[in-house]
Amino acid sequence: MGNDQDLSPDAGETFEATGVTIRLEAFEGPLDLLLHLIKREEIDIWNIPIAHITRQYLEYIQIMKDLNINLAAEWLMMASTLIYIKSRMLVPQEQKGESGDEEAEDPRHELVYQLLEHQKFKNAAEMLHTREEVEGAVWNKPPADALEDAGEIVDVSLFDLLRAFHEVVRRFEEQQILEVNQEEITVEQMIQDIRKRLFVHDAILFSALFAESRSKRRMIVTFLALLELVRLHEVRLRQKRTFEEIHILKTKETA
Amino acid sequence: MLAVMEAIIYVADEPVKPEQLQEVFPGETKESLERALRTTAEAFNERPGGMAIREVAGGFRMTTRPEYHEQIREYLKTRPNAKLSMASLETLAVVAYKQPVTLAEILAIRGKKSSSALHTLLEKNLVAIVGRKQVVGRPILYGTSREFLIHFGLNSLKDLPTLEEFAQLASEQL
Amino acid sequence: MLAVMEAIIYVADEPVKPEQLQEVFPGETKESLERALRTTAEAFNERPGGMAIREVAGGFRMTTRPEYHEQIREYLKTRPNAKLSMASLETLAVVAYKQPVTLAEILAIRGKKSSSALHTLLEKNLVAIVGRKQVVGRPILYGTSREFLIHFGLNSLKDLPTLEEFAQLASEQL
Repeated sequence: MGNDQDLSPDAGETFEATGVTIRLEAFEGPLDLLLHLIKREEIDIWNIPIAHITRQYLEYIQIMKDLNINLAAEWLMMASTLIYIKSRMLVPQEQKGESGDEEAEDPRHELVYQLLEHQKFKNAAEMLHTREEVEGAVWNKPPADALEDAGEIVDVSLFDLLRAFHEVVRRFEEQQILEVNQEEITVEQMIQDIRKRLFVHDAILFSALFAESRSKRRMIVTFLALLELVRLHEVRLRQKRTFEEIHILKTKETA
Repeated sequence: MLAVMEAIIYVADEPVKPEQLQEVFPGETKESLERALRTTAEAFNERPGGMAIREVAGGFRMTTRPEYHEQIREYLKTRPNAKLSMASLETLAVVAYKQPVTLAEILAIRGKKSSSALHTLLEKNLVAIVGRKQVVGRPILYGTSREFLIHFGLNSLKDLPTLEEFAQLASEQL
Repeated sequence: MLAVMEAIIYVADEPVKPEQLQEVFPGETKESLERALRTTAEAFNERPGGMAIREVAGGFRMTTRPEYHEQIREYLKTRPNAKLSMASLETLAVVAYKQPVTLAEILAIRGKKSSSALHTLLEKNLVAIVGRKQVVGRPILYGTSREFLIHFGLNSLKDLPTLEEFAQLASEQL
């Protein structure tokens, strides 16, 4: 199974614990592991032996931990879901039905629904994969040199636009840091620098501004520049609560 | 007119739609152009040549016939294109069937973070930003693009098998 | 073999020479390949289609027939032209996210001259003049046009995806 972030070492290792052998494979997410366990043991999805499955699931997680493989939060969330379902299953039937006469819902129901849903999309993904293989077997002629470039419609997506803006801002920031690194900066230059940044960003973090100051002199210059901008009503400082981050914001006049 | 259409389908680097031909053939309706395009394709595909005209993403497009795949690859000396990973394909399947859909909704269905897979799909232009959901936080809605149809050789989203078919398959598998 | 040759001539971006096909058809001589190429061309050119295979610069190449050039030119004019240049796209992004904005401000953010890119965007109607800034010299202020919103399928500028949302998508990639 191909995946973006490989969780496991070489697939194919096996381990034994409490009499069960699990082939150690990379599972993309907890649902994939559960589906694998259910299929391998030919478990009836409508009657999952939850204690058994939970034990195997926790063992897998333990091994991943032993191998120092970082598991994403969803793995631990699924573990607690399984443990929760297991505990609910232990509550005697009579107690469950007490409040109403309708049949109490099986605590496993939600999970079963999720597993079926997941399997459904895995099947759809397989179908797309097959189609991709087939389409990969046809070729197009190389694009012709455009005869004319007079077209008025452009072929750019919103994502392209956002990515371009991200690139511009990233370059701008690199440039600012380069300029700011000249330690002999004056208060006037620093004022200009803060103005420029506030033009690109709607707010700057106070801490971020000071983090760039390597010398005490720079810190003082930064501080004086900020005071001057506040005096000119070009910026205002905002802190939601004591000890929280201070934001430097543009005032209406400069916006 | 058929020979001209064939030539246009040949030079176009994307599927040719009937409405795009209205400036080339003034006075023709969209319907008559579509009929003519279809006749062109049928006539072209009757002969046992190396290419075919196919209907993809609502237009007509010329490609090589799949059976000559190996020899063409040998001639062009290319390696097989990088195929999408399973994570990307699963994410794409969710987008295709649940569109318009938010990142949080994809996460709920897949049971795992999907932002990097989605990022890949956006970069490959298979998925596009299609709007914002009118709920708190106004999250971005994603949908499949025209490129998606072309990449998977679909004429429209209706050509996809229904989700019910996969649901049935899933209950048989489990 | 003729259908394969036809397909290869179609995908090749330069005239196909017999000797280039020896790896595709091992065991064939240069002479027999040349004969086969010529037969492929003759068979292809017999039918009254929109394209022809011609012998050019010692190789075989597929082209449209010259009699359809006017219509093809007409068609190519209507299709979306190639992507915006990086300079135009970046300039458009700055205008979109920072409007209303002056040329000098665009220069300050991009760190590059942007006047010709801005000119292109004005021509393509994606950017419009929205006023003058009330400072010395009263420089022109630019903003995005209604066509911009239509092109990107946006209801309003508030629907533009934000940098934070971009970071969220990219964040999972370690």
